[in-house]
Amino acid sequence: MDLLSFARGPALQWALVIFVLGSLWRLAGILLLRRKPDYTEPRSRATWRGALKLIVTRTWSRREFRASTAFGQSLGYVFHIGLVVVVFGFVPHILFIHSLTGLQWPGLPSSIVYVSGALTVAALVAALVRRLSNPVLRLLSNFDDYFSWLVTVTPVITGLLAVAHLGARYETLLAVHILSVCLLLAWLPFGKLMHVFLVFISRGTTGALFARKGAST
Amino acid sequence: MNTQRDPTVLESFQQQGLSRRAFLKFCAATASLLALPAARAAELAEKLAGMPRPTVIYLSFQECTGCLESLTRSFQPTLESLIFNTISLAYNDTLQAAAGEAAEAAREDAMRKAWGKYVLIVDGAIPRPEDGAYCVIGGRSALDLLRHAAEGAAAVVAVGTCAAFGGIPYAAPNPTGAASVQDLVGDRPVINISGCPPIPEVITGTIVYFLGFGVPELDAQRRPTMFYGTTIHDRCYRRPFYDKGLFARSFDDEGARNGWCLYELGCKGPVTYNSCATMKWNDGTSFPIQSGHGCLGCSEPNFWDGGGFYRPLSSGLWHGGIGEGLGVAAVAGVAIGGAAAVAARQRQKRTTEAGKKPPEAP
Amino acid sequence: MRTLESIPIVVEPCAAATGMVTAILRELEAALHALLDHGTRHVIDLSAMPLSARDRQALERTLGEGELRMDLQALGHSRIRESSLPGIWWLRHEGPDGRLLAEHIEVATVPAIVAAHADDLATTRIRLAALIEQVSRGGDA
Amino acid sequence: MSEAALPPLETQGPRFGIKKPEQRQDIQGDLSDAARVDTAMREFVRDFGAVAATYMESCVHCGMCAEACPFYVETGDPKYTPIWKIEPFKQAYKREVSPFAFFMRAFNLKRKVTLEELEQWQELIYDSCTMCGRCTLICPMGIDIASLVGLARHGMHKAGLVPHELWAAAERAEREGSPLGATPKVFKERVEWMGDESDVAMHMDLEQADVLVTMSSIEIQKYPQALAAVAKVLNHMGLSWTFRSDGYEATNFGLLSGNADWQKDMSLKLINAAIACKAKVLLLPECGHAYSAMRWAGANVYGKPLPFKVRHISEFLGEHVADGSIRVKKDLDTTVTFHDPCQVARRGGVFDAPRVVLAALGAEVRELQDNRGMSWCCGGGGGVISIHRADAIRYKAFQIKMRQVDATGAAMLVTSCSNCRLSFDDSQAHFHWDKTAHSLLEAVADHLDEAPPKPAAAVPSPGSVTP
Repeated sequence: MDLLSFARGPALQWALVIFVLGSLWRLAGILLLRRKPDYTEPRSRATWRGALKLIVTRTWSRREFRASTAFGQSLGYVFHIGLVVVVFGFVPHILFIHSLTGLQWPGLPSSIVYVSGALTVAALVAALVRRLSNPVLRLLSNFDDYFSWLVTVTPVITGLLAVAHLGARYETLLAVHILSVCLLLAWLPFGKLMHVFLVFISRGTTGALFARKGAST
Repeated sequence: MNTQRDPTVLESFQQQGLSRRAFLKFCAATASLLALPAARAAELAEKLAGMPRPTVIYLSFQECTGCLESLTRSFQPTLESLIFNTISLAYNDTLQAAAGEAAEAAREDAMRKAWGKYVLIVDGAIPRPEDGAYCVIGGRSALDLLRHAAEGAAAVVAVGTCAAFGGIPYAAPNPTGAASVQDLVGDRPVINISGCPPIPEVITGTIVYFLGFGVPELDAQRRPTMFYGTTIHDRCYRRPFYDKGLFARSFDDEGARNGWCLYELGCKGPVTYNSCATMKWNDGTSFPIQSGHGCLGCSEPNFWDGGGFYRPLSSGLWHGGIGEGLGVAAVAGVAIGGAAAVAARQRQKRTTEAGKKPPEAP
Repeated sequence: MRTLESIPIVVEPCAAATGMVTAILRELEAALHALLDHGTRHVIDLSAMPLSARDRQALERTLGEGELRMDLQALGHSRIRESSLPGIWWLRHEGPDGRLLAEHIEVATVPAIVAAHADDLATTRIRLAALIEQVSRGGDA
Repeated sequence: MSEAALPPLETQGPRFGIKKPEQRQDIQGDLSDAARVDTAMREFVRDFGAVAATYMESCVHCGMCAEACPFYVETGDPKYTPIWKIEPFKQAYKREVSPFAFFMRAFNLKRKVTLEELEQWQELIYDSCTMCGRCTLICPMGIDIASLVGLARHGMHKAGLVPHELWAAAERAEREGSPLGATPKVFKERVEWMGDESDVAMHMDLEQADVLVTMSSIEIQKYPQALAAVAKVLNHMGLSWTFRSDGYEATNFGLLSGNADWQKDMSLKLINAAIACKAKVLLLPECGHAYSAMRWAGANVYGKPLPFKVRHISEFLGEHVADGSIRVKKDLDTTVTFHDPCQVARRGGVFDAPRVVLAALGAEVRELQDNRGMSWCCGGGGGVISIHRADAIRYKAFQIKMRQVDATGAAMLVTSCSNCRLSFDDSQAHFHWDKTAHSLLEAVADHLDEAPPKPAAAVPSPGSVTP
């Protein structure tokens, strides 16, 4: 079996299995923990609205925090939006998702995807530099942060190399790209990348609890 | 077909009533096809002019004769000019007039005479189990025939994907245990000319090159880089559509009519190394993508097991759905996660109970 | 039914000048030096050059038409023309079916394919001797 | 700490609290080192539920929370990054209850926390976190870090790793009924004294009353005018109300120090007293964490919904000023800025009531640059004011508040939390600042319109208060 067939076949298959198993394991392990009933008199019963509201509004900083968070937040926007464009806008990726889920939508011109890919890599590199140089981030960072960074940036770089045919034969580049995606999928449930799911749960939890109190979110 | 007194290639041309200039022109055209520097055409002419026509043994095993069909449609050099002028085709069970015992005897005779010098062309895969019993010709297994013929060969040319990589006989579940030539011939130079079938000019061109200059530069799959150096995708005239993200989504939609990229329809051009996009077929008329169908990737190993010709390259490669496997993973994930949560709750409960018994910390 | 031609797939020949002409002329210049200094001939395979239609016209116009034209009938037709620059030859080889096999520009006193080969001269001598004998013996051949 | 001797109090000076210890005892009890760590971890995870686990799992280490924390903003020291303050407990969570806890333990992927680390973290969990919850508003994942610090304090308390004064105050409160010496006897004396001095009718230990009034020991001991003020207002409204000597102390040092059992004891005292006098409303004093403890945790400590409503004095005033049952003279003719107490406003949901009151009093409200939910903490909440070794950093954090108050140019500073007032008083003295924090309640009491009510304004039923 050649590398590409391995990547597209067993590697991808197992990565997806690990991804699904690990994600649900972690989510179930968190969500099925004890939940105490709240008997206090609610100020508002619109907790669902509070949850949805915070899920949306926490996407940007409150006005008062904007100045101090501008740089980090902007980097975050660039690579998050860049990743969305690359992952969900590039036609071969849509075809992959289609083959997996049956869902399909129109793709973006490849040139836009390449530019977003390049911007994403640039923003991720800047984010890493910031993580290494900012005292707060350096203090907080651990293996998970650096490894998650690596498994995030690798598929973007290998993907760009593959479309540019740089460094090796295309099928090798494609295989390496797919393998790097496998690594990303397999690691996602176990590290901080899990925030792709948890961000909704975490924001929603605070949004609901705080809406109940009428507290500030 | 076998000549008595081993004329040189040039002499053979002249015997056919062709002049030296015709020979020079043949060499120039062949060199042009091979993309040789023009100066090397003269070198080729000089080499071929003085050398005796090499004996060629052409063995066919698990194959469909498609490769030979392709070969007969070579425009430059034509098969006629090749087998009448350039080589001495001592054995080919489809083209030769002789049959049965006589044919086998002729082959043995030719091989004995040119032992160590002849070129062996193999077409088709070779089944290995049961001493090769699944393919037997004239009472001898393909396995045995190949081993024996390869022993006396100067080089082995595997024509077609079956010979080069196992091809269709080798495809899962490979019921005959088919193997490729390079799997069986370890100690002789092997040149793979893959394709299902290969481009005819690639077959003839490689043979002529080999006669003039020996084994050409080969890629990792032992294919001549002069023909297999770039992907179909790299040289495809529809490439600009790929770059713009314009794809045909079915064979009769607007995109297909506009000649957009066929990636979504399963084209394997990006991972297929061959010259179809530049040399084309039928005397440069067209090639599959130009005719509106994606590349099948036939010149690559395992192309038959690539998950389907209409399955895009970026899709997963597995047989059947993965849904069941993921379903099991999902159920298992929830179950294990739930168990972990229950275990954690019990740890908490134990702590609470333990905390009640002993006196408070201070 | 649609024919292949009716499928609107157009491979547009590149119309723009690519600068190849200059490159070829430079190569010819170098080749001419080599011919004068060392007597080496040089061949440019035009089918290996990514020439646009415009380039091609420009090249033909620049090299121009010389005073010598030859037709070769061997394995199909070949046309050999001298350009307006003596020593620079334009060769076009066609197969028996009229298909273009190769197109070359050759820098030489005479293109290699035109000159009679020494081996052929030897054959000619033998055949000529035979002819003389035949003529002298039997009067008119 | 001997059982007999109560921790001495400091009653002079701007700060009323546990006296600065000559020798600090920041470790309590006689557990072995290993047992101490074990206890901290176990007790920390004991109260862990799905919500806290979600928070623990969601952090992406973006570091933004630092920018919301007054202690980080004023010092620039990365260790004051809010999420870092619970780092050992994050490790403990991963080891003990996370979905992959089994692997974490089996392969020691998250090593056990050491006692040294916990001792080191005491400063971060207690001295430099007021649980003001400003960081919750900046976290892109919406993690409520303040609540996690609260859980971390549970572990620290059980392990006997509480700062000296906080431990002493909590322990004193558990033993004596008040952290600051406001025993039932002292309380009764003070109520009587203020009744006499201010010539206001007081009610103590009534069998039945619609409103049970509770107080903060800071008020009882340092701002006793509050006793008179609340009585004046309630009398003005013509309500049936009472103080109860078996349930008056609204502060909850069990909550602040992290002892969940003591927190429950302290809350139950109030709840039982309110039930005993069949109160319809439990009125909480001007105290921030009392609001969190009773309004947002009381029913859960009790285990079922409370048979009465819980109101903070500021929201009570706001509501009844608005409905006309409290009539005030519109003669507070000055510019006022209002400091929102974190637990009442940002984390409690009371924003408009104090502003309604100030407007009714005729004051021109000049808002702080960061107000309501975004208000900066006074620096003294969460028990920090009681810890002497935290003074330096508390003063630093206070400077943000000082700058913003000055920037408004308002003549008067008002708040509705006695703990904030304590913190303001102490910092005012430290910086020789010209601003004093005043009580919203006292402002209302001082400006009651005692002219007979118009016939239309009937005496309200205290049960009518709506959330």
